[in-house]
Amino acid sequence: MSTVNVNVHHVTRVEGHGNIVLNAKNGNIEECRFDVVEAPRLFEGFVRGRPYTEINHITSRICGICSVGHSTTSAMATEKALGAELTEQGTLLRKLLFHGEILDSHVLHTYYLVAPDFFGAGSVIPLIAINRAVVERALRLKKLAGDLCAIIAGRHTHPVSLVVGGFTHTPKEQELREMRKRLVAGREDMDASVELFASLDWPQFERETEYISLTKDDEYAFVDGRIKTSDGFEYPVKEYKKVTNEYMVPNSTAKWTKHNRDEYMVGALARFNNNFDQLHPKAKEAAAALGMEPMVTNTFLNSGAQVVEMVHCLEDSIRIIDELLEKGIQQEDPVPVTTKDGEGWASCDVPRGILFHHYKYEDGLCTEANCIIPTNQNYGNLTADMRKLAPQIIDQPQEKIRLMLEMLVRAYDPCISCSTHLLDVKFV
Amino acid sequence: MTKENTKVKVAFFDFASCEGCQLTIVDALQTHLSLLDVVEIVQFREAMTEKGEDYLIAFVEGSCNRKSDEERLFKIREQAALVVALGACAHTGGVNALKNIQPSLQETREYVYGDKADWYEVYPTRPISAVIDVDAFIPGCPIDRGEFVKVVKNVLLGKRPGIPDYPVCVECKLKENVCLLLEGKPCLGPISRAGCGAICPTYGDGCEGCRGIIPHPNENAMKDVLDEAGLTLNEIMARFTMYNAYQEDQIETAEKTI
Amino acid sequence: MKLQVLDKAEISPLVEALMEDYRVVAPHAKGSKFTFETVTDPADLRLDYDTTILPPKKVLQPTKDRLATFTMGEIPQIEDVLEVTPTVVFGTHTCDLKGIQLLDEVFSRDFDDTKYTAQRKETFLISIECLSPCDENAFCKDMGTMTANEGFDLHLTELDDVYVVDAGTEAGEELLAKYGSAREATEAEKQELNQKLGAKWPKFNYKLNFEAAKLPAMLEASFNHPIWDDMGERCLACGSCTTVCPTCYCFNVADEVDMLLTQGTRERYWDSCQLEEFAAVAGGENFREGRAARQRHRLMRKGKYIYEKFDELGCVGCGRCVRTCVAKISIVESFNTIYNGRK
Amino acid sequence: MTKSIYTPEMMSVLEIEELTPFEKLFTIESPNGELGHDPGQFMMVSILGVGEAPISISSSPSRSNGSFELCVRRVGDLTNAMHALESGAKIGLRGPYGEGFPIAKMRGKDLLFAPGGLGLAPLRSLINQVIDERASFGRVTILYGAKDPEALLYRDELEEWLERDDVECLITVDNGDETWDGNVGVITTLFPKININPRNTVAITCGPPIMYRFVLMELLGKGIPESQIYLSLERRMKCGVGKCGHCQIESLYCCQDGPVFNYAEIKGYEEAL
Ligand SMILES: Cc1cc2nc3c(=O)[nH]c(=O)nc-3n(C[C@H](O)[C@H](O)[C@H](O)COP(=O)(O)OP(=O)(O)OC[C@H]3O[C@@H](n4cnc5c(N)ncnc54)[C@H](O)[C@@H]3O)c2cc1C
Ligand code: SF4
Ligand code: SF4
Ligand code: SF4
Repeated sequence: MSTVNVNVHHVTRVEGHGNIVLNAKNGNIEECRFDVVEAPRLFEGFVRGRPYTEINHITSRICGICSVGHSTTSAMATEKALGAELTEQGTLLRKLLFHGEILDSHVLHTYYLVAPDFFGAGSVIPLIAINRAVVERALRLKKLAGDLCAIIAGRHTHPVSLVVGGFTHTPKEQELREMRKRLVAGREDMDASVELFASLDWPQFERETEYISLTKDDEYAFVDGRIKTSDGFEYPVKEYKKVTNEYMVPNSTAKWTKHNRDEYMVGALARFNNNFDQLHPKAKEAAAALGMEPMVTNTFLNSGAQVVEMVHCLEDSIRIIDELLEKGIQQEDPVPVTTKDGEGWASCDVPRGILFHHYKYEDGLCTEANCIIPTNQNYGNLTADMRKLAPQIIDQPQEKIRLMLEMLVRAYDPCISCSTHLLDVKFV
Repeated sequence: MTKENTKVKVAFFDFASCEGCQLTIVDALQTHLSLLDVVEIVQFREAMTEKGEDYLIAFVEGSCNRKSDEERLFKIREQAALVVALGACAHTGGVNALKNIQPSLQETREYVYGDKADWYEVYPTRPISAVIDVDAFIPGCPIDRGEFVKVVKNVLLGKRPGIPDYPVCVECKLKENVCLLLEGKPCLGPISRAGCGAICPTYGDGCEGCRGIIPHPNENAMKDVLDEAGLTLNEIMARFTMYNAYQEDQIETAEKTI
Repeated sequence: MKLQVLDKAEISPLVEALMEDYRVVAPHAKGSKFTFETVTDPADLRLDYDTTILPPKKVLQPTKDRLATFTMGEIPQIEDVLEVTPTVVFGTHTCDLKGIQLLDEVFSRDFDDTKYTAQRKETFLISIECLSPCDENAFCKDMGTMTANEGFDLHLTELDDVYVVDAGTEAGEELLAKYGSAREATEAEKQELNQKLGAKWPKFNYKLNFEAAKLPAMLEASFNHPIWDDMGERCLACGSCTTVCPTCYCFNVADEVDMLLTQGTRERYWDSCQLEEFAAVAGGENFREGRAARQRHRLMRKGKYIYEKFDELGCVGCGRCVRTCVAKISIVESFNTIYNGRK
Repeated sequence: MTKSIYTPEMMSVLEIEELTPFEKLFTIESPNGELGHDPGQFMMVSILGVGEAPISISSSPSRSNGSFELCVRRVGDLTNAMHALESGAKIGLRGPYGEGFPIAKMRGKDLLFAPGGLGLAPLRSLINQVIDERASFGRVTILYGAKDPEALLYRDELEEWLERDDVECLITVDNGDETWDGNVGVITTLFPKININPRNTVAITCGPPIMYRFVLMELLGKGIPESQIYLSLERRMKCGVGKCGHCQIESLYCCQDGPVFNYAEIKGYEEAL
């Protein structure tokens, strides 16, 4: 086949609208790109003028899948700006909630969005007929994750009680005990998950790149930390712009980023590569079962890294609950802010990678806002991957090319609707 | 009543939104897998690749944020016997409509996209009912799973969707929550549409009105009560607009600023 | 029966023993407030509570109550749900006791509401004497409910170290004999009791500027009083006042069906005359469209309508509606305003 | 175990007749051969899964034939579902409930019926009973108003009433059309056309809420004493037996004290009309 025209309008099983364009003539790639066609929503623009108490609840709505991530990062940035320091219990609950989010999002991605490709199904629904046990396990794990979020914050999508200064609700001791039991029982499903994903025939594709994530000395970093790149750089969160260096391209409502090279990758694989040592031993076992060991440079294995993180989050959730129970859970009100003016920034490594929120407040009202979303940071890398992968598969049937490219896009677990309101705003 | 071959075909579409409502539907399957016994999903881009065009019910998530999206809505309206607005963005414009009340839409656009602002098409946010006729809505940010299931059942039974017109306080009282307003914390419960099980007050945070305002609210009294709870005028207006900023008569003004 | 006494330390064992055979519902702390909950641990019981958010009527008329189950399809069939949970309500105040007496009348007069009455028959009431007003909003003294001679199975009055127990029914006596370890009250205890009951009286204040018995006549002349418009302006129509009221019993009925639309249940829910839809019918007519008319209806029911139908005033002076109203609408103030301004 | 007052009995729909595009007449098999109702009483009708609503019994006890009739307008959940039924279906019913028309007080009197629209449904029950016992009543006059010719209920019976010499029947429609050569105008335009002996006349009216005020003015204007005017009122009802509170008209319960009320007795109730 000499001429290939792949044009995937609105890639499915991803969050948000993106198109793949590939044109090749006589085996030469003429055009290969990923367009973000999501309607702009202008979050940073319209949060200006709103009270600080609202901001993390509004920015939660950037993304329904990683709303805990946005809400947490946003609240942290506001806390930094307005001088509220979380209690120990508040910090633990945030981490526990975040584990629920990672678990929920990764189950969604690996089971609902990625797995169907390996079973030759178009979605998880026909998968019920093909392998009901797998779907039921997925539903169970997702419910477990959702319920974990719910006892802390009311629900997973757009957490309610997560506010600036902590939480407006404290889970009951009984609820935590109950949840602990369920998490322990969930190990069985987790083992089965590792087994399932270890048995999949992952596409062979290697491209070395710069991996960027948060890092911490004493724990596998999700909430807060230092920025670390696999090319050997480290920055405090405050200097996030040294990493992101945003620029705009016309075919995308999202902003692109670059650091040491022309592109970099964020997400589960980046975290896995940068912070392998801090993973829970059981997560390391899972990695071994999946045949993964840093540096993993096969992008498709981002989903493998997600499975590893699922194990980590389950185990670490049990640990956090034990810690909370041991300390004794206290009824606490959110910590009040100490000032109404200030500037603050924060970062979390959300399911899809490193996320930054940055605000300025005057008299309690937001005057400047900047949010840099992981998917955005991945576009450069995704395009580079596509351009490397395309020539390797260009001789295959068009349908196969199309599927491989879609699978590649999906491997990033892109969250396109998030990524449509990002830009480096100059703070004055 | 509904046999295998008579499953109702439904499709899901998304416009400017966070896709949390569609995710909620995916989550509804955890507790209501039998949904798939009564409806056949022919399109659901967030969760599946298959794509059919012969749907009877269209669930539309998200608000219309640009002129070029209207065409897609018209097509959906043409095909579907029943168009259901799914979630706050589709129902009231949701948080997206906050941009409509910024002093200048053009300035807001430039704030985000700088000198490249014109690369990205945008117009004042509209709930989908401002673009096409909508037969029903499922409110909330996100929607409530249980309510989604209930609406599906009601529609299949030929009933009204069954979205309450009464305020959140009713559900809040029935749950015997300690009233936040009485503790001096802001809550929009007295004028916001119920159906969420008063989830926010139950989790200690005042209602933000994501399900829209009830018919004939006593807004003056609500302002007085919020004032009493210590909110500034700015904060009171912010509460009222968080999910309910869209107003038809503001569109023209907003359009002029672009 | 002779007055008996229970040592304070005997309350927990009594509750514990009752829990063997009954669902025991009693006041528990909820944040800064109290609610009636099913007891799982007698230690959680709070007999020192001021008032609860919802009245104990929820035991007899649950907020959501299954009336029937049915199957749909070709030959639809419906069946009553009349299962009953033997219950002891422990620690009701006397105003709420009176509220339950009124509900008993409402649900048995003319047509027997089997659902309510069946549960009522299996429900025992252990009330407790309030020795001081729960807060400034209660006006039980006006409504004659600050103490009770009847309506309870057992009635407790707290003395320094013991509770004096009075049995109002044979069933109550039997409960106490079977589950409690009471002994006869000593003379000293009887004296202390009398002293406590006497000392209680002046601690309670009259809140109405007139005798409650005058309410029906006074309201009769006030149908077009300007106060209703004033209340309508302030009222948010949130329905809280009726929801928390021990003498409000209005309900709605709705069917719920399973996913396959083959079977379902018929449920009744608490409803409120303050909600806009309450009196609306097809064709766009709403017989109490304005908030003013709805507020008037509420107060008229409490002071007049219920009296005319059931020979008892429809308010027991518990003060819950005043406490709960975020718009600070007070039934006491409203009645007083009408009284003060009458010709 | 005693049966709950709220649990309907399942009964068979024998026949469904389309009266107008919005109203259908349901013939339902009486449980024990006989419903035993008074004209003006109503049934609580259920379709399981959909809900319940009060519907007047439209047939006369004098013509029971082991069944009774309900005339139903399609306005909401239950009534829509009823319109979707086919004969043979089973629906739930409980009743009859409420105070019907005090027929004993009407014997020997002249009767003036003034139904508007669907208000004919409950009145037809009484009218047919009166016709069946024609000798015990004085003059019988029927003034019936409907929105348009299409909306006229019970056309066959209307013809019959028009043809009888012992019944005076006048019909009007608010909006006429080419098929209509009768009166055009609201129901009150019929009153000048009739001559009655007010002292001996009992008037009975039922219709949409706004109609009452105007019809009452005419009736009182004719000199009919307040105590000889009966109205059947509609309210929202959830139980039908005086518990749910929805139908309250001040201290009265429309379901128990009504739906038929004597004007003299309710005119002091400002919420009534
Ligand atoms: C004594 C009596 C006798 C009657 N006799 C008859 C009779 O003979 N024939 C007859 O056809 N009718 C009769 N009715 C009227 C009938 O009971 C009502 O029209 C009843 O509401 C129909 O029930 P439904 O479930 O079909 O309508 P519903 O679903 O209850 O809807 C009725 C109307 O109320 C409005 N409504 C109700 N709930 C809502 C909501 N949540 N949101 C928005 N709108 C709402 C709608 O506008 C709708 O048009 C009688 C009523 C009474 C009290
Ligand atoms: S907390 Fe809010 S919703 Fe609940 S009763 Fe109070 S005002 Fe109403
Ligand atoms: S509680 Fe107050 S505001 Fe709410 S309905 Fe009652 S009177 Fe109105
Ligand atoms: S009207 Fe108010 S004070 Fe009276 S019984 Fe009801 S809630 Fe208590």
